[in-house]
Amino acid sequence: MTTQNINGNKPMIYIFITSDYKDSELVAHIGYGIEEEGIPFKTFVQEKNNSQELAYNAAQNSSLGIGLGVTSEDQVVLQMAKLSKENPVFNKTLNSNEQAKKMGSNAARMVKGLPFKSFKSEE
Amino acid sequence: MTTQNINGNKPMIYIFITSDYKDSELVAHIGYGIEEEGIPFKTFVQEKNNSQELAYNAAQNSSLGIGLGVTSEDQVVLQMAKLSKENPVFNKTLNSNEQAKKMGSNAARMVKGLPFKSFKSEE
Amino acid sequence: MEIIVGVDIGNATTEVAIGKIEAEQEFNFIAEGEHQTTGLKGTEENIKGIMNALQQAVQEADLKLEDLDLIRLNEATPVIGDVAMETITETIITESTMIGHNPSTPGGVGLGVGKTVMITELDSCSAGEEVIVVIPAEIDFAIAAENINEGLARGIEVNGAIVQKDDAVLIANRIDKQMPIVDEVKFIDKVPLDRKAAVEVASSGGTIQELTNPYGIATVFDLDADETKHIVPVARSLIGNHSAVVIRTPQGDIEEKRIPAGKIIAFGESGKEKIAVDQGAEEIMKSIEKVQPLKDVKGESGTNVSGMLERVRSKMKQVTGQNLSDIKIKDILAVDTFVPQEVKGGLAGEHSLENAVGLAAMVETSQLPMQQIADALVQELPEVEIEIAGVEANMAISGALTTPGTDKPIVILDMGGGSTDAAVLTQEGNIHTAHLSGAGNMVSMIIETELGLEDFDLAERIKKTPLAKVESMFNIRHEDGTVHFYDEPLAPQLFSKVVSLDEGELVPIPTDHSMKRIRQVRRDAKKDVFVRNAVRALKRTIPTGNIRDIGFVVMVGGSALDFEIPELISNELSNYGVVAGRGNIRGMMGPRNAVATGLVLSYLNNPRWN
Amino acid sequence: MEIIVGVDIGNATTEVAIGKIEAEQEFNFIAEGEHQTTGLKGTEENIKGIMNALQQAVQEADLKLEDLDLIRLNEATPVIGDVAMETITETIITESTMIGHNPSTPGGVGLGVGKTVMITELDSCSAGEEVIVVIPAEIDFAIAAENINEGLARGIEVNGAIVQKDDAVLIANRIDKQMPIVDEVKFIDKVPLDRKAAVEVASSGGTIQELTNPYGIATVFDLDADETKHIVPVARSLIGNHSAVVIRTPQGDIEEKRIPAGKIIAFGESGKEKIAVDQGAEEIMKSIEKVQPLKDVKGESGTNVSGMLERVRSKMKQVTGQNLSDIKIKDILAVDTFVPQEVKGGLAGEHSLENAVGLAAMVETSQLPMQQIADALVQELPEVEIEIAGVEANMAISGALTTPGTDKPIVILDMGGGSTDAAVLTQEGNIHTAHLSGAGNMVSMIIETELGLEDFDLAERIKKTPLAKVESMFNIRHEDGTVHFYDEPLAPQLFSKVVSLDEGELVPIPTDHSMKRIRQVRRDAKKDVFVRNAVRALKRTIPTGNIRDIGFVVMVGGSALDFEIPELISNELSNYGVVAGRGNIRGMMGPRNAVATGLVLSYLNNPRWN
Ligand SMILES: Nc1ncnc2c1ncn2[C@@H]1O[C@H](COP(=O)(O)OP(=O)(O)O)[C@@H](O)[C@H]1O
Ligand SMILES: Nc1ncnc2c1ncn2[C@@H]1O[C@H](COP(=O)(O)OP(=O)(O)O)[C@@H](O)[C@H]1O
Ligand SMILES: [Mg+2]
Ligand SMILES: [Mg+2]
Repeated sequence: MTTQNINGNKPMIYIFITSDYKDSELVAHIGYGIEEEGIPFKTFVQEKNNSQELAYNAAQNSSLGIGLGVTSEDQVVLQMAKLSKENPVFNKTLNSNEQAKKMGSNAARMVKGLPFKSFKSEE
Repeated sequence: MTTQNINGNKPMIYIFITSDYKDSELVAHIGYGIEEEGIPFKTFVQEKNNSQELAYNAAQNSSLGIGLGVTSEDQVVLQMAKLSKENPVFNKTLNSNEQAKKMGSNAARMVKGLPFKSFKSEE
Repeated sequence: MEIIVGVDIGNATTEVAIGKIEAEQEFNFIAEGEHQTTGLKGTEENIKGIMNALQQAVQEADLKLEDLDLIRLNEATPVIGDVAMETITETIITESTMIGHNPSTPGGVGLGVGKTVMITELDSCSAGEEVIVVIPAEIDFAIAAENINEGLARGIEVNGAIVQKDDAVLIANRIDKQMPIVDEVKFIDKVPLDRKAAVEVASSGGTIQELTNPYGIATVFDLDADETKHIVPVARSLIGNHSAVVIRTPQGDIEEKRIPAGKIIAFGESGKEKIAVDQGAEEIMKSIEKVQPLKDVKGESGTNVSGMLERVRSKMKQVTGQNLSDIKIKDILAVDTFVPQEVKGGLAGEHSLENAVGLAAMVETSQLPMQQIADALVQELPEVEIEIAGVEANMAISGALTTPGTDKPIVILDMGGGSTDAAVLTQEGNIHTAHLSGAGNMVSMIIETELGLEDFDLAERIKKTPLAKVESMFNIRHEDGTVHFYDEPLAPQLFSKVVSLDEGELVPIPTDHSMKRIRQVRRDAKKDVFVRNAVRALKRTIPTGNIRDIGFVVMVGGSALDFEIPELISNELSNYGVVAGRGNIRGMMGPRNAVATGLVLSYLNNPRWN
Repeated sequence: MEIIVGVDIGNATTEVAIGKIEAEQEFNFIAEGEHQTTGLKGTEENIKGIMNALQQAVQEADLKLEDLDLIRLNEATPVIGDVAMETITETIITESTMIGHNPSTPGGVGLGVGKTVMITELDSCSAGEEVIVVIPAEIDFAIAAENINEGLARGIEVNGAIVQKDDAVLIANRIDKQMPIVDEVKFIDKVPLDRKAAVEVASSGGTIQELTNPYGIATVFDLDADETKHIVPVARSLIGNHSAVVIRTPQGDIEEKRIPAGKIIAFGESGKEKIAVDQGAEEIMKSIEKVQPLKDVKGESGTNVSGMLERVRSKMKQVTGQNLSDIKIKDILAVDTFVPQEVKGGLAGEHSLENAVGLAAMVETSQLPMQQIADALVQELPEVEIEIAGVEANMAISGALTTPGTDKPIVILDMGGGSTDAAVLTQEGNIHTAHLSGAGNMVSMIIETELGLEDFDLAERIKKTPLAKVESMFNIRHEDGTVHFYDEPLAPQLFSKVVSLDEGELVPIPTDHSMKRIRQVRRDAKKDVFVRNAVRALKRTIPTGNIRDIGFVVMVGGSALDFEIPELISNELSNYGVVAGRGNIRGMMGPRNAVATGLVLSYLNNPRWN
């Protein structure tokens, strides 16, 4: 696994995705949720893998220790660097762009130490 | 550089030392300072290097992101994972075991978010 | 007689003490027992709890139930207390004149003024017009930003935006001009259009300065002196906000109105007083004082308060079988508190802390229902002599005096769940008692209300244990600032939460309140109830009414176990030169077992030798 | 006359406003200028600051100094204010009877009781003896642990330890029995040996429960009722501690004593009042009230307070040349505050918050030293007409009324650095003024004292800007809870510090106080001085003394720029139905330039056409 710490030490959330999600709206909306909360992030295309692995690797590489993994069937995992691979923070199949945006918000809120957005009330 | 994360994800401060410091009282006292503050730590013997490199590597490997490096002439560096190698938190030549203990305390206090102990008033 | 047992049936807990007469003049306490009181105190259901507590005690003493010689029951005069909460104010925004919900991620910075225009209507604006765009959820933020840029390019002075979704930063990052943007405005359709509006967002970490100043709003809307007077409540309500919107709707207003909450009538020896609950706790207590000593209290039907007053009466009827008309309410404690409520007419789900009154009431009776319990016990334990012993207050004093360092003149403060009971033993050896409403249950009710918990058990937990904040997956920070690290990661759902520490277990508190706020609410609730009642109790039991005329105050009962309450009370009483502290019955039991211990000791003062 | 200039020389700031008469009835303000006042207000040194401010203004107006037609100076009546702090209590521990410094890393947990024994003397103890070992710095912690284990193995009941170095956890981790250990006891040699002692350490995040309870100490030391009375101050002083030690020294005590701080004598029309400063601010203000209106105030020589009272007199003499005996102190503001001090007789450098009194005093004079300044200005600008225009209060009112939304009856509150000046314009058009001591400098002095800063500039900075805590190398958390991330890492010395946000710069505050505490101190200081003085000022200027008789309060001056002070005052005044807020001179200058603006406007009301 390569360390893609191109931006030096600037603190960022990392999103690792498989190539089929390269231009997906879903991933873009995860990014929007993080952007609205004011935390920097970067998306990387990785070799085929399950989202749990992707999220875990993203979290290890992220200087903030927060990572997301997205792969087939809109399965998204939110992970923190110190948790075990099998027990991530969130493991969810996303149903909409709004949900993706909330997932992004929650990733950023982990960094900010704020309560998560609930997935219950949908627009 | 090998990842000696033997203890899984248990959060610890890492102390990287060169072999000449293997049983040194100085290093033991750094450990005593950390132990008094109630933070776990582990010491690893590394290949010959300057303390800035040792501390930097220790910090990257430490799950708490805090590392110390000790090498020849009692030169000790306290480092944090996100800082650049050239700008560690502390870079000090230690004069006594008491100073080593304070350095350890300060490493632990970085984790706990508490003010550092001053090196001015010596016992 | 050799094995003497004292049994104290409390409202919440049944306690037992076993003493053994080793030889003439030689006596030892050999065991204790404790169990939750089963059923209402004073009813036959109590037997179960008594038997449980006895079993515990005999086991500890390595005895059997048959070995007991005498069981003495407290001559308990039932005291039943209850609490109710009444909200007495509401906040109403009229004509959608302001938005003050303070979203966590507004966009841009500064003060922007213009006419409110739906973003879809931006086309119809001309160059030079000053506008505030309104952006509903249907409009994608990227499209919205494009539209704003097009408008700016055409020369329209877009000076700010009001957005329905959480999109302010996204929009701010994509437009060509810096402007303040307030988002998460739930009811965007209620934003008045074609009106002058001001949007303000403070710089990072700061508070808005213009819209909280009546003259700032006057400048923006060119108001005259009278219109400026009218706008004061709006400005004041926004103090402390990081962002806000004010819209020029001349009749628009934010008002705090009193909610009629019925009256209570306090009957005293000398007359009666009628007081509206919405006048607040201070007025209620003043009225009560005027007619002391209280003979009864009635409420206006249909209110929470009257419902509660009738509830205590029914519970007592259950215990004693008396007519409801013969059951009198002898004490009231009212406490001013706050309850978070949604603001009426708000555009974004704004909340406000409304005034509320917490009321505790108490009934007592001189009836003695203990005989039926004694009879039932005789059935259970035919080989043991059962008797109803002395007055509860005397037993409490006797037990409390086994606390090292105590002496008369002394006041025992028994702080339970439903009532606070006090007994004084004067220098001359006289005993006076008083029962007051307001105790552990009221404290928990206030905590539950002020934090908007809707969970009494959680409130009890918050009351009893210190707080901590989960800072990372491996550490918590206690309310005293110290940090505790765990070897294993904590459950993800605990992350960032304020938790209650329950014997090493972390119980998350499901609100957005900061740890500092929860701590403040917890301590204030304890002060408002128990420090208040400690002083009231002392003034009522001490014959001179002067607290300086006693030397010692001993706190017993479940609420005396609290880690903060005894200190809060001793702090208050330090002004009066009294020694005050948590009891330590027999130098080892802490604040528990006072009455049970007293029951055994009082036999020894008057033994019947076989 | 075409270009009219108003020049206002304040104690701290000199302000300038330039107006241009375009045509008959047509007039515009065209520029402003501002500079720090050079020298004491009313002396010739002021010229420098005036010229600087004028330069700024003419540059903004695209003019030259020669283009100016008329300069109007304020008819300033000098007001000089100063502040002083007096500590009035001290805390003394006698006979080394307790240790309460609450170290951050004690060891073990629980309550341990025993006789104090130097660890080197442990050998001479016998099996079954209950001891508390005392461990000085010379003993290495590993050796100490060994010795304790040896003692335990021999059957000695070692129940706790008192340690000089920060070694409690290290020792606790190496001994065979869990026991409470208190460390960082600096003066270990003062620990009384061969005495019964109790050591208590609470569980993680909790507070000690036994040694804060007089009956708990009574249990441990088997005290009688009188001895328990005596121990109450010790128990109280330990409330909130995580650990503590109490040693049985029968005469030992912790006492808070008053420190004599001299008297002040207040002379009024009707008589005089003598009051001891150590009585506290409330008593001082009561005494002052009795002799209102004040004619003069004198202090007992040798105290901080009297030194300050004479200082204001000398400063005024510098300005006006009057005899000291003709210079009278016309107002005093006393504020109760706290100063952290080391406890006398403490064993571990314990600190305690002692009571202190902050005192502000003010002198004013009816002398008008402005003529010499006018003359000097004529020298500098021979082509410009210079005149001393109207009374300062009138100019302030005139300027303040350019704030949108204002009307008479109105009070102007000019909140500066050394004094708070008020002027009322009644409905009938009458003007009344008052000068009060206590303003921005007093707020900063209180902040400096309560936080133990010994740095007035830092206190000023803390006063003026919101706080943040550096949470990591890349982010800070603002006092409002919001988080700000940086691209580049912050300097390591900022880590974990509370910082003051000064225009994007993070200035570390070199104390151990929490952000919450610093914020509380900041806001309380502002309330104690300015909310207090706002009410005093209104009551003194409004003819009826009833605040409800005016409609508008406008706050101007440097302290009105403060991000919190106007809100704190408007909150207080909301009870009186007044419109209160920060001024906005000419709808654009904020709270600045009121007098300068008024000077120009007053010419227009009475122009002299060339
Ligand atoms: N550890 C504790 N801390 C604080 N309050 C407690 C604790 N244990 C019990 N309580 C409170 O004590 C009250 C019950 O007191 P108790 O003396 O058992 O009642 P009663 O005298 O009516 O039997 C309840 O309000 C309960 O919340
Ligand atoms: N931005 C600010 N926030 C809070 N206080 C301020 C600010 N700027 C100046 N001050 C305070 O204003 C006071 C000086 O006020 P000023 O009106 O200039 O004095 P004067 O009227 O005596 O010339 C000082 O106490 C200073 O600390
Ligand atoms: Mg937002
Ligand atoms: Mg320690």
